[in-house]
Amino acid sequence: MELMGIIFSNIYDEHLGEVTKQRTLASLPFGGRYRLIDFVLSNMVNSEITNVGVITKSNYQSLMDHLGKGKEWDLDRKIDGLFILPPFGTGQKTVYRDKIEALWGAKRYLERSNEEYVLMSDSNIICSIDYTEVLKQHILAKADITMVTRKEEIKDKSNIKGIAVKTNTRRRVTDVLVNYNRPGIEQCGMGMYLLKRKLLLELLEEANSYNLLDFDRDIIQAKHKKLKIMVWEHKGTALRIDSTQSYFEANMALLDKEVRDAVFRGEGFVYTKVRDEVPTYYGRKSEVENCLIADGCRIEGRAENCVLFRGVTVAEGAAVKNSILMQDTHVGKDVSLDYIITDKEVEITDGRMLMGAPQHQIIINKGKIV
Amino acid sequence: MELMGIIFSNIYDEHLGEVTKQRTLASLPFGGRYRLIDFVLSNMVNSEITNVGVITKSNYQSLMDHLGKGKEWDLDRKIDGLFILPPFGTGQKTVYRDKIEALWGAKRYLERSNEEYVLMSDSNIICSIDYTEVLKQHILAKADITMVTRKEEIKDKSNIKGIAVKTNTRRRVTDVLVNYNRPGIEQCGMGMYLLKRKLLLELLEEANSYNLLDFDRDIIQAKHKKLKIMVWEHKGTALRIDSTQSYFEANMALLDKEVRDAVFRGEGFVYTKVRDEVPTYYGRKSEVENCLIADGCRIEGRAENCVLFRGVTVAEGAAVKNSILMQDTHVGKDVSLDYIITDKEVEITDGRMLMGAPQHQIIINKGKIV
Amino acid sequence: MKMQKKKKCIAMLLAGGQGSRLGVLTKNIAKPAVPFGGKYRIIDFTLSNCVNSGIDTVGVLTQYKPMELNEYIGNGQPWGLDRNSGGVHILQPFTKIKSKEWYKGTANAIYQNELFIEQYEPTHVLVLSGDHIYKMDYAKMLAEHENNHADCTIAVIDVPLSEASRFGIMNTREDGSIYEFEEKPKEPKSTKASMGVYIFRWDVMKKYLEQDSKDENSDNDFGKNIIPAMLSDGCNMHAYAFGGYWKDVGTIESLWEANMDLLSGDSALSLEDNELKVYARNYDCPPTYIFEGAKISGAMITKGCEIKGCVENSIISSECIIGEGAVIKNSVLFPGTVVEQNAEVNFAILGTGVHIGEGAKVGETDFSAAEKKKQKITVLGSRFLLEANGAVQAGEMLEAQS
Amino acid sequence: MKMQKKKKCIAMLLAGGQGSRLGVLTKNIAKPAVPFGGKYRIIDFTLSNCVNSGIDTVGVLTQYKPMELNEYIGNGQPWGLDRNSGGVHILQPFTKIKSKEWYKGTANAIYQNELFIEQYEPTHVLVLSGDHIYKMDYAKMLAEHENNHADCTIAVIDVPLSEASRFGIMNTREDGSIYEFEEKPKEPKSTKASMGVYIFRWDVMKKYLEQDSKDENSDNDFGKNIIPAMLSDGCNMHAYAFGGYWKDVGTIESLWEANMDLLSGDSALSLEDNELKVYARNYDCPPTYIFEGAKISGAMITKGCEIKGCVENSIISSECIIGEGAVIKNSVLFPGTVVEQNAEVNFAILGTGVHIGEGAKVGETDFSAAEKKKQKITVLGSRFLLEANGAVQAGEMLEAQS
Repeated sequence: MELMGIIFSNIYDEHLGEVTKQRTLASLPFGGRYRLIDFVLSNMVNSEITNVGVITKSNYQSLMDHLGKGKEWDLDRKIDGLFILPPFGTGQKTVYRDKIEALWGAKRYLERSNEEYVLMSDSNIICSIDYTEVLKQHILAKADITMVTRKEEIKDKSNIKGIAVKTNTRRRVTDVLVNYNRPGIEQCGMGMYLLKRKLLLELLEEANSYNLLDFDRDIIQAKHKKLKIMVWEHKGTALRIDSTQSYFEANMALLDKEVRDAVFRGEGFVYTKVRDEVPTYYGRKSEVENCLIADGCRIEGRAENCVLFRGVTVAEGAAVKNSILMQDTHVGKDVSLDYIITDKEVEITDGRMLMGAPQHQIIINKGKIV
Repeated sequence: MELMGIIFSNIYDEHLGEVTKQRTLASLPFGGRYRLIDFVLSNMVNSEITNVGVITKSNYQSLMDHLGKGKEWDLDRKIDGLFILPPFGTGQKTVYRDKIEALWGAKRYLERSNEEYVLMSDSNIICSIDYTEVLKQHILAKADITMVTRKEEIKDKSNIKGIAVKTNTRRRVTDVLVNYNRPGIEQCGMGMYLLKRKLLLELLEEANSYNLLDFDRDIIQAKHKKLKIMVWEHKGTALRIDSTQSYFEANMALLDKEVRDAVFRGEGFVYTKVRDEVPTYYGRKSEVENCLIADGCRIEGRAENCVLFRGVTVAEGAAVKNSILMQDTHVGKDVSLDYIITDKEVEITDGRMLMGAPQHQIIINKGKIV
Repeated sequence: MKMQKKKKCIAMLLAGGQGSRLGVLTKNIAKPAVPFGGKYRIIDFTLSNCVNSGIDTVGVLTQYKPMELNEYIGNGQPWGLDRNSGGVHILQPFTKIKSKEWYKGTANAIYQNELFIEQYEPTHVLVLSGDHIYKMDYAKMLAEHENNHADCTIAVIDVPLSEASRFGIMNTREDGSIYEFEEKPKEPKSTKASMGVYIFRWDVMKKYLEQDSKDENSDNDFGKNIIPAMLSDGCNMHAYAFGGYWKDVGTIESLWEANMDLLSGDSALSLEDNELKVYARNYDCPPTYIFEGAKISGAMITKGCEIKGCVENSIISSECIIGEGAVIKNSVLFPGTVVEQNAEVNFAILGTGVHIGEGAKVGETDFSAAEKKKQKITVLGSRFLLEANGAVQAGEMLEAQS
Repeated sequence: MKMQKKKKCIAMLLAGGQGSRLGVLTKNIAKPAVPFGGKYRIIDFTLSNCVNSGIDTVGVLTQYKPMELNEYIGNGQPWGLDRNSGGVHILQPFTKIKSKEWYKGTANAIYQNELFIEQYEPTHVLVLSGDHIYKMDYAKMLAEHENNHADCTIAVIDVPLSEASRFGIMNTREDGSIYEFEEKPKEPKSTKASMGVYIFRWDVMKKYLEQDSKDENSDNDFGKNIIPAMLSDGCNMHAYAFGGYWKDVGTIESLWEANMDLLSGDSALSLEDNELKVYARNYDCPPTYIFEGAKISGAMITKGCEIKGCVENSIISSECIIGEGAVIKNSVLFPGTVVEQNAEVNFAILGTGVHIGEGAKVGETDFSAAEKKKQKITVLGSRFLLEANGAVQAGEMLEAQS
């Protein structure tokens, strides 16, 4: 009852291209049976957070379908629970442009909540974190804001607006670098901030009156001397999704047992929408190796180095390699696929051959028949 | 499983003025503890409808707060249940203008539903109807569309876009009058239509390709010869809310036992959001007569011919007459009110005197301190 | 295949008592399901306390007339206890491999449900009774329990010394640790009465329950057996002082008094306080209608009623009808009670669905005489029908013909 | 104060059987809670049938080892049965005024819960067993029941004449009305076997239950007492012919066969068919991972597994681990089973959490010999540990040391 959660569902959509055209980044399918938001939402639930607001902007029908009444996360509660916060919240006439405006739209919700602290998070990082630990450190260090960071190698091609920080030996932030792009290993922000709810409201009020928009730049960077901003370093595995390439690589990383164990067997379960699929059937002639396979598939052909989502079928004679096939993809007879990402409900007709490359996967849009 | 429901939450908002400025018509408080939508939604639930879509347009945060996860209506279901349909549903870029566009936005939801029939309804009529009876007649009469009507007296000042119909002896619609304004008793449409889901989708498809907007004019009126449109006449009580005056009168009508019994003791319970209020406390000096009083009030003064919503307080020495006090209105000491409508969380400070008139109630906006 | 999440503290609510001292009021329902305060049942207070204290897993131990209690609790939704992991569970006795055992004492009831507790791997178990009216934040007690590293913490309330011999009394040292427990002592050494609210470390409790189960001479009761055994073994046991309103409503007198306490302007049991809200199952009925000519003074009335007569210093539950000229004073009406016109009721508890005919009299209805002395409470069991102009004497307790 | 809505038809599911013929598999759990088909429990089929037939009120009658079944059913959410009005309710025996009665026969179990049924004022009551595997739309049966104005309708399935003497056989007239019921007749007159699925008019059923309860010589059983009594009184009783897959999984053999039926390309029990979907409680675990070098052929594997070895013609439940070089053939693995490397399993059912050590052998693992004749099924109870290189002979049934 001390900590509430806020999740941004739409930040960074534009970096993912086709796969986020009809959905929020938060509802992007991942890892065979999940959507990206499942990870941060499950982390919150596993950290005993029972009041979560999901800030939406556009394209959120698929997100609403996925979250439903919040039952799977045990958030269909009489008191608190899961709240989808539509745009135009607090008397706004236009959709928000950046995080501060997004939070401003959720002002009424923040005001009506009772928790002392807020944990805000983006939805594009796959990891397992116990936020109660972050809170413990936050209280112990008497911090104003605690940001979750991770030592990451910054590549010069990085196309995301990142934030990197320097700290003193007591983990207090001493310098903040926004849009940092110089290669090297840095303490990088994971888009997760913990602070008092009242402080957040004050900061929003102030930022709003100066018409400031960017939480990282206008609050974290601008105020890091005035406020005591501390770092909580996440030392475990984390997969950051900020481009199609990193989306592909993060899925493929799950074929490694260590990554799977870190992500799925961490602080608690990862919850997701239940589809009531039947178990997967492997035909008499199927050949499957190094694959992550969800329930509800029917595999008669060959699959190698793949992530297969719920309800995928691979017909006899087909060979699928190094590919991600989202929910209800149907692969016809004698099809050959290599480095392909199919969105939901794609059909690959008999005999087709499609080949991408390790650095350039071919994406087939939702519902296409190829 | 045969019948699904669609509720329009925003139609006619503009006729109600101040009280629908910050909320949909559907979420307008009514009768001490209800919102308008409770009546049509409860009718649906009591008619064994378990799949209901609520079409929203704007200002729907209060509606979402009220409906929550649908628990109170037993619609927080794993299979089907209650769905809030946000604007911009099916790839729309602008909010809808009229009913056909609104339904067009809900096309995907309609397509994915399994029920054979749809019952569509506005949310501005208070009545108790068993829709299974409407369905029975619809099937028996082999109708294409059945519309629920009621004999009503049309006054020339009526400011609503009404629909009136003429029928033959077998209740088939033979003539349709849109925006009908001539005084007299007519068979008036109650904004409720029952038809096959597939037929509705076909009609929408056709209307959309001709860019038609008005369900009453472009479908019911235009097609009443081609389609078999039948009337199901509701003979019981019904309160239509289409202006501030009719809103006031409908609330006051509840002080009549016959109206109350017709509305509240009809086909089933009227469900609403649970507030967990304490019982109402009547002070040693309270004087209360001819009032409808919800739970959670504290009355120390005098109340006569009033509807008091949950959490209202009337201090000692105050006298409230012919008024509607919405949730959490506080009436100070020695206040005198007559023909007043207070919105939620209004505070009338000690000693004030406010007087409206039978045909002109004074409305105090939400949260105001007077 | 772990089904449940680990919980720090779960609650076990003892709702099994037969409640025979409530007579006709518990003829068909378990005591915790008895209506209270107009829109509550007795158990609402304990369940709401759990929820308000952040405890989301509650086992309700019941075997006596559980039907209505089961229905009332349902899926736990009214208290927000409809959880995937945890939530409220009714625990009735079940068939073991060889024996079919009903619950014996309170300790045995918990012991029989050891497996239920184990699946949540709790560090602590909160043991509660289902027949007390109070609002309490158990989280504060739990914090003190943890700070003291106690094996068991027992909530106590200060009672007047003159009444202390009616309670189980805890004798404590200065640091709050308990050195002695006396059940209804003739010469009480302290005024700290046990409220029947215990927090145990589960590993310790388990050990003592197992030990106790093997003792054939034991009554398998917390107060009589478990607590004394722990004390004599030198377990670390503390008293937690609770300062608010607390009332055992096990008798007709105390049930009536607790209801009347709600009407005394500044009741310590502030229902309106949102900090520790009391939740109850909601029944869908319209607001209450007060007719012209009705007279209400110092009363609590909940929804769904129609009042034409006079109501004074009384509690009226939902869907009651009070006819013209009827007078209700100093009474508690359970849901669905009808009092026909010109009937008079004073110092009474009328059970669910009681029907008082026209002009009938219940209790001492010479009102001016009744004001002068404390009256005996008249009780009519649920669905009792009193014919027109009938009379029930003060202090009588009658049940409906079946 | 009516709590429940009136329902046209509610279901009463008899889940109380001790299931002793399933041996070690039902040592700690009730038969309906036994895993089936990789991700289901036996009861999922009946509960899903109810939901798919529009029946939203189900009473589950249980008294034997209800713990895990209770936990599994929980608030009914997995089947959409977490309803405010109706939903799924576990009905255990409870204390009546004077006697403490456990359920006797099937009819007595229902009779003891008469009050539960009454509160929904149902027109019809559907009586079901919790140990059959089938997908059925009861709504169609109910429609026929109503069209026939029947007092009771009994679902029947056509069985081979040679097997008919193992079943309760309904002898019917041309219009489907039943004139005779024979329990396991030596010379069956028809091949219409009762499926243990009955729809009764509640008013009629109630009368016969009351009558039966007074007969001290009665076994209080539907098949033995109620149905014959109704027939001899000339009640209007009809048979409803069901054409789909139906299997009583009361024995090890039939349980194994029903699992294997799922693997036969065109099983009549099409799980994938969305028309009558089978719901089950969901456990949160990641997708299954198939390692390089694994060989899978004709198998059903659900989520959370890690497969390195060879799986052929088998059903693997969630969170199983199959080591390198291990071979699983013609077997059913319950959840959480671990088979270490190079171990071999053939024609076996391995209970929940069984652990087979490296190189161990279960059942006839001379695979080429085993193919030639039908093998006896080997069964290991839940949490059985087989040490490395250990062996369990074909047809053995072993339980874990406790």
